[in-house]
Amino acid sequence: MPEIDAGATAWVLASSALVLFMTPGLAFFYGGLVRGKNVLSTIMYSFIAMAVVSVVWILWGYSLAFGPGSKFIGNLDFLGFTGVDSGGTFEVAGVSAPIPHALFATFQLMFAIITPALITGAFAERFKFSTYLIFLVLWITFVYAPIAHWVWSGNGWLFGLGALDFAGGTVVHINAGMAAIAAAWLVGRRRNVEHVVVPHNVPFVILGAGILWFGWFGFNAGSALNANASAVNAFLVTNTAAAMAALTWTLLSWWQSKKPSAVGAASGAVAGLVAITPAAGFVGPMGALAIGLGAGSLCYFAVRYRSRLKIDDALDVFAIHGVGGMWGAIATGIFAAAAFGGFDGLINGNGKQVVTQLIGVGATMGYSFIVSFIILKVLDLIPGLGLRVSDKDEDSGLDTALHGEQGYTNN
Amino acid sequence: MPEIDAGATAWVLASSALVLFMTPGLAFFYGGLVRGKNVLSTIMYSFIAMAVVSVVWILWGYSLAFGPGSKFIGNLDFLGFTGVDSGGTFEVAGVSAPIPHALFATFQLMFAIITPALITGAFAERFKFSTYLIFLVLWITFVYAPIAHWVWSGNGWLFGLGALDFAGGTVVHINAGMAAIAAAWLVGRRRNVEHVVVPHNVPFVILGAGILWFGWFGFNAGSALNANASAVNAFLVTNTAAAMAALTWTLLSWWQSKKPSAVGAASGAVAGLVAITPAAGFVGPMGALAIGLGAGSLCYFAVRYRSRLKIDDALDVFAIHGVGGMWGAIATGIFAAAAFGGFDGLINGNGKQVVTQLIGVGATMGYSFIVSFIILKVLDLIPGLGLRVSDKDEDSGLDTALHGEQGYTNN
Amino acid sequence: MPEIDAGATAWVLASSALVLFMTPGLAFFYGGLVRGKNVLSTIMYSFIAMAVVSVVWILWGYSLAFGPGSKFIGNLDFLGFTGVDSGGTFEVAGVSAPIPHALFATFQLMFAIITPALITGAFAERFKFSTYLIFLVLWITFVYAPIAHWVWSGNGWLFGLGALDFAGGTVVHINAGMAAIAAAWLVGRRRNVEHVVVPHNVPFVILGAGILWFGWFGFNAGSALNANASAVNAFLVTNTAAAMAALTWTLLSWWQSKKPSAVGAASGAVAGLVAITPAAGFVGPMGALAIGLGAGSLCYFAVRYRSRLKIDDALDVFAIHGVGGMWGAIATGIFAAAAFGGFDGLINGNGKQVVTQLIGVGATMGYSFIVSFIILKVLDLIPGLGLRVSDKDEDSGLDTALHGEQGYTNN
Amino acid sequence: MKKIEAIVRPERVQPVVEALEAIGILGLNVTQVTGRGRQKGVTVHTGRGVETTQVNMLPKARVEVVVADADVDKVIAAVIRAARTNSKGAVGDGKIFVSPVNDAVRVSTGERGDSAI
Amino acid sequence: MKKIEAIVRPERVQPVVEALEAIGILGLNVTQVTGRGRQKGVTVHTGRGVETTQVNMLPKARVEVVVADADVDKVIAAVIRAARTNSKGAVGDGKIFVSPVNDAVRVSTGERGDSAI
Amino acid sequence: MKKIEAIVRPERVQPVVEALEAIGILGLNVTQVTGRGRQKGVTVHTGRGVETTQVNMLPKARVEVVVADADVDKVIAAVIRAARTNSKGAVGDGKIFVSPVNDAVRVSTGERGDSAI
Ligand SMILES: Nc1ncnc2c1ncn2[C@@H]1O[C@H](COP(=O)(O)OP(=O)(O)O)[C@@H](O)[C@H]1O
Ligand SMILES: Nc1ncnc2c1ncn2[C@@H]1O[C@H](COP(=O)(O)OP(=O)(O)O)[C@@H](O)[C@H]1O
Ligand SMILES: Nc1ncnc2c1ncn2[C@@H]1O[C@H](COP(=O)(O)OP(=O)(O)O)[C@@H](O)[C@H]1O
Repeated sequence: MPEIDAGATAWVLASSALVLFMTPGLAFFYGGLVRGKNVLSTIMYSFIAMAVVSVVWILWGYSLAFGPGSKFIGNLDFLGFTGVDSGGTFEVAGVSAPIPHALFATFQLMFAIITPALITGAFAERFKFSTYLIFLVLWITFVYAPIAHWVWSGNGWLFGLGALDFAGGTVVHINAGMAAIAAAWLVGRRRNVEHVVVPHNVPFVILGAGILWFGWFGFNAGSALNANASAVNAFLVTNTAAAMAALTWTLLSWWQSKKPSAVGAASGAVAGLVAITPAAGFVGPMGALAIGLGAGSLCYFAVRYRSRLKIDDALDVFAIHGVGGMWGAIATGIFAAAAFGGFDGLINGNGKQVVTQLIGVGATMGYSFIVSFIILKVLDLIPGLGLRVSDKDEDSGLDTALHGEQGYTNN
Repeated sequence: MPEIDAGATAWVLASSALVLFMTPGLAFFYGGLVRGKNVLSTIMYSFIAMAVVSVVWILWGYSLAFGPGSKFIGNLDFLGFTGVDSGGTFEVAGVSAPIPHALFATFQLMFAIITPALITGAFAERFKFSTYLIFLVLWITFVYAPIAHWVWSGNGWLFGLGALDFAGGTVVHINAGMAAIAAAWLVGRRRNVEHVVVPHNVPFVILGAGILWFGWFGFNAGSALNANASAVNAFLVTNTAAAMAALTWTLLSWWQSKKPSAVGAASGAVAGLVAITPAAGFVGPMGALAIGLGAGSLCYFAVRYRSRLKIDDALDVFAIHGVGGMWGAIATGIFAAAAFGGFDGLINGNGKQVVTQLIGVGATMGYSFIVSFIILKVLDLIPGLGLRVSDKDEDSGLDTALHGEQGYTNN
Repeated sequence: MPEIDAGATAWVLASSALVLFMTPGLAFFYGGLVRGKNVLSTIMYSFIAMAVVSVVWILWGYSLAFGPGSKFIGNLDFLGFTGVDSGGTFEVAGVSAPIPHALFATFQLMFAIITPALITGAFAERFKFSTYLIFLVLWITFVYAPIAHWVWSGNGWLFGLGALDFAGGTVVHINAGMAAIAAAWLVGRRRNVEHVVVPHNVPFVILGAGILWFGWFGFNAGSALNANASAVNAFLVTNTAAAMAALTWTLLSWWQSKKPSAVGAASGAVAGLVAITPAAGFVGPMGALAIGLGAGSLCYFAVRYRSRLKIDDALDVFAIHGVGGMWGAIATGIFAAAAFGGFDGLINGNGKQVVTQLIGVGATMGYSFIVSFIILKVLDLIPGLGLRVSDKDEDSGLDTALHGEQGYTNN
Repeated sequence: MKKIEAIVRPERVQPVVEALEAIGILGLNVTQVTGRGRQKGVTVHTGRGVETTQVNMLPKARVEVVVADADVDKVIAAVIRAARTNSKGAVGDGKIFVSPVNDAVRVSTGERGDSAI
Repeated sequence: MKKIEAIVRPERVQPVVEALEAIGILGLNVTQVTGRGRQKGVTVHTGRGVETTQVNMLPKARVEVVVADADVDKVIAAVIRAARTNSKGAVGDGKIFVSPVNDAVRVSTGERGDSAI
Repeated sequence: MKKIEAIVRPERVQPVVEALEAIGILGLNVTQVTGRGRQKGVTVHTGRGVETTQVNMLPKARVEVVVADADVDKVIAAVIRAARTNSKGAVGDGKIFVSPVNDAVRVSTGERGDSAI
């Protein structure tokens, strides 16, 4: 068992704080994109996830995700964080790091918080807050925890298969993207919205994107679980992909709609950050440029064509996180280079990695969509619950109708 | 004398930055809660504290608080930061840490900044800016420095008694809460406000709460003065208590006023963060859940009943920081477990710790209230000063009247 | 070659994130100061710099700046970040640090991003976005990279001369300030603005200043490239100078225009942060108080008299960053004390250092102004480019005219 | 010439504008107002979210159209159709005021009277 | 029917609304405006807070009430009482305009005339 | 007494106010509105910046001045001069409406009629 390393601990502590900060960042990113009458309800979806998921994670979530367990799910060894020590280093199921076990579990919590918060962009402006709280509990338990186990636990079947996901391309982004599709479909389209929602507060969107970019350094470089070469490389490629994708999206929006969009630049950055997530420990800066270019273009067109679908994924969670996550997962298989993270991908002659990545992508997509769909369908059918607010509440805005508050008042 | 540890230094540097960032966070938390015509004056109370307290701290504040001195107050050994070296590690009056002395002093400065800024919520929308600047200087000197010395200096009498306050439950929160009561009482009620101030910008409130939550990781986990097991545990329980209290408050506001309030969720999070502050190094995650539950409920009801009092503590500083701080200090005596921080509390058979904690609470409450009251009373009586702006200025709003600025313009 | 130190790496990773976060902070600082119809275009100048400069830096910018090369410019050794390893420590041209080379290069990237973003304050509300993108590429290549090489590369001529610039007083601030003058002059005055632009959103200005202050700890204390005494000292003096300058500016604005301005407090803080930047590793807290006092006053009066000039440096980039940077560079020569950073300045009997500093200041001013001017002049003359938007676009606001977006909508 | 001032729910502005377009009325302007009629207000949280208060003033939008006298009735009919939230109309759906206008001027051309509307 | 437009200080809206309620006038709407009268403006900082400028346009609120002709005088009296900042009235307390209204329509019911107000 | 309501481009408010000052008209108020005339709207991005939509309602400002009947024409002339973006006037420059006002009251003094304006 390695000693606790103070430098590694310092960086993962800082990273955990950074990842937690992403959730308020997301709240502003999403909150700025909706109409003013729904700004608080949109923000609350994210903020309350910080509360609910933290509690669930400590009680049973972490144990289900990272308890040694089986190939498919953890066990109850760490129920209530028993055995999750801050004195000893993390070493479970053959995976280890020179930081306290409790720090690993806390760092992982921050990922579990933001993942369902990401989904909320799909059903913003019409989803019931009460049902959402229950959804959070069920989704962490039945969707997030198993997939995290598959990918990141030493015992997980995708881990065993050699699927690479450095910081959550599958577990976080594809997962959120698929649940988003299920949710947007089941909750139905917003009323009176024919592709023409103009964001009510674009500075908030940029503020959110800025915080996300900042926090993502913790997300990706913290996933090295150490302050070492791998963390440094992850940091660098994270920034590179975000930059390239922001640039790509801006230029595409310029070309296609005559004017470079600020929301587009912010969206591009997020798309790049999503796509580099699984690859951050495995590719170098050139790979990151390619991944950013791909993410900026693919997600741009995904958003463009999504808006022609019937499914009203209001803030394009699938088009950004789903598509970006898929591209990132596959691109990891393409651009991985042993020099950066010990694994080679297609361009270094190991085409098999792409296949492994595709298995990871496919399994996550299928499981996430199906189980999310079932959970939501059941919640929809339970009398007194249901997914959607009344038409009257939707028209007057969820802020006053559901939360008894207005975003802004002139007083 | 221990060597300077780079890992510990890295974490306490990051923590110092995080705690500094809490003050602008607080500025937005408070700024969003007031009416639009007072947003800047409310923000300025916090922002200018960063300026004034930093200067006072370097000149004499740190020395009075942490100079070896007597049981009751420091001395002038560190006047102008002489002898506050960045080369050698911190070791004063028997307390030490593997970080430079100058870093310890800087980290402590950040606490000294936010404490008086917390008070300003009590007298927002009517306190004179000029008098406030003088109040800042006097309050740091005569209230903050002594209490910090009692609790955190190796020579302090409460330290000697064994009163536990990991990161400032008494020094920061109870202290601010009591001064808030004194200030709200002396400055008098706002005009034309009958419990019905609707926050002018709720997104700013949430932004502030998000920044506070983020920064509080530095506040509590940085107080370990090391990147070790204690820091990790403090980080984890900080998040846990914030989450639990946010959830509790949200559910209470839902139950009692039919709708879950976003401002309530944010307030609950802050209440939980306050309450875990003294306990962060001494309790585990289960203790944190209990502390969060208590903080969410007690502060909720404190706010509820406060609003029936004559004292117009505008942003409920006492109900959150005072009550939350007291609960936290006592709860530390209840839930402390040697496994986490070397001390046992009531539930582990050491009921005496509760008594010690009560002494710390009582002494802080008494001293803070009395001395704050005296300072404010004197300022009120000095011709040309006085605590309160004119009725005309209050009616038109402090932003234009005092600062010659408006928060927002349509131009 | 020293070993990679995890503590140092942790701190420089955190610092890199902090410095990146300054750019969105700047976006809000500037965005709040302009009129509402230009908020997004102003924000976009900063945000897109994160995208463009990151790409340029990786491809050739870093190599030109820090490749061993000659006295005047780097070479192509690190083109595409080849040879910029994350496994080995940084050691180029006789300068070294116990962190990976790739981390040094990434940290430096964050400086290269914010420097041109600072310039944009000069031409806000009227500069063409398309031309700006090209300007970014040229300016990083022909202005930023050479000056960074002179000052910070072991081979650079100013480095060889012994000019001290801890974290960028010349490279970042004087450089941005001079380019700002050139740009404001060439682009011409805004229409219909006779010194009377009232900031459209002052809370955003304060938010930006808060983020800048927070991030500046990374900027200055991260420049120690280690988590050691030098980093700690830099952290402390950074905060001290910011505080002192904020206080000074607030009091000056109070004295001269009867009311203490919140925007003034924020501007003062930034002025102090600018001025301490070159000095952060070389002066102690008393020197920092002096530097802050000087920065607060000099920049205050620079802004005051600037507004009487014909040149419409809209957000006073020269008066803050140019003047603040010059004062800081010279003050480093005055207040440096070997006890803090190994070099003595005027007050410790080494008047020669002031002369060396003046050479650094002068060379940067001349080179930056001339080359920036040439770049902009050429861009202005190229048909289809040009610096300035049409009058119609300027009148209706750049947000809708150029970006097809509005900052805020009532929907 | 008459000015028709319709105070409607904010979310009905779009339908009202479209209904007016359908009957050939293009010129109009919209202001945000808060108002009170017979409709009771909403309950909102105050301060820290522990108390609520009844806000009687609700956000509304005022659509103003200046039209020739002959068009008044069809404009009123169009507004009523578009502003009602259900076929029977509900409290809070709004109110329309008609008032006299002596003259209109188009700034760009200087035209006056009905042709300037 | 008359429209009474009272332009008052923003902080007097609440008292005005209450004064109108006291005399039985419930329907009304409020708009934020900026205005200039004989009252001189305020001095505000520009740019970085080193210069000031005189802003002549001050934030005001416009309270609009449409009432039956018979009620006009008592409404004016009530507004004056509630809008004055001291018993003698001060410059900047506001202004009231009375103008004719031809008709009113309640959207929900289609009622017209005085009964629709 | 007449109320003159000028709906102009937001950036022309300042010139209009100054033009009125030049002819001795001080009292006035300004409201932000959005409006539609013959001027076509602007294209703005929706959602994530990949689609655009045509927004027909543009931000405008409404300047309201109540003046004595005798002053109406010179006010109209001043507004037209100041609101035009070029000497010939362009679509979107705005519109002016004139409507009757029965009475004006100064809150501070209780004065009524022309002297209260
Ligand atoms: N007498 C009035 N004068 C001015 N505005 C009015 C009046 N009555 C109603 N309004 C405005 O019309 C809006 C809609 O009123 P509503 O509640 O639908 O009317 P009703 O009372 O006829 O049901 C109100 O919110 C208010 O803005
Ligand atoms: N002639 C006018 N036309 C339109 N609005 C006016 C006029 N005179 C005053 N106002 C409005 O009334 C507000 C209050 O004016 P105030 O300064 O109290 O009036 P007075 O000049 O009578 O003292 C002004 O801010 C402006 O909005
Ligand atoms: N008939 C009308 N009723 C009310 N407001 C109108 C009318 N016509 C125009 N407006 C207002 O005047 C503004 C300027 O109109 P503009 O496009 O310049 O007029 P025009 O159609 O005469 O060129 C519009 O944006 C709208 O706010």
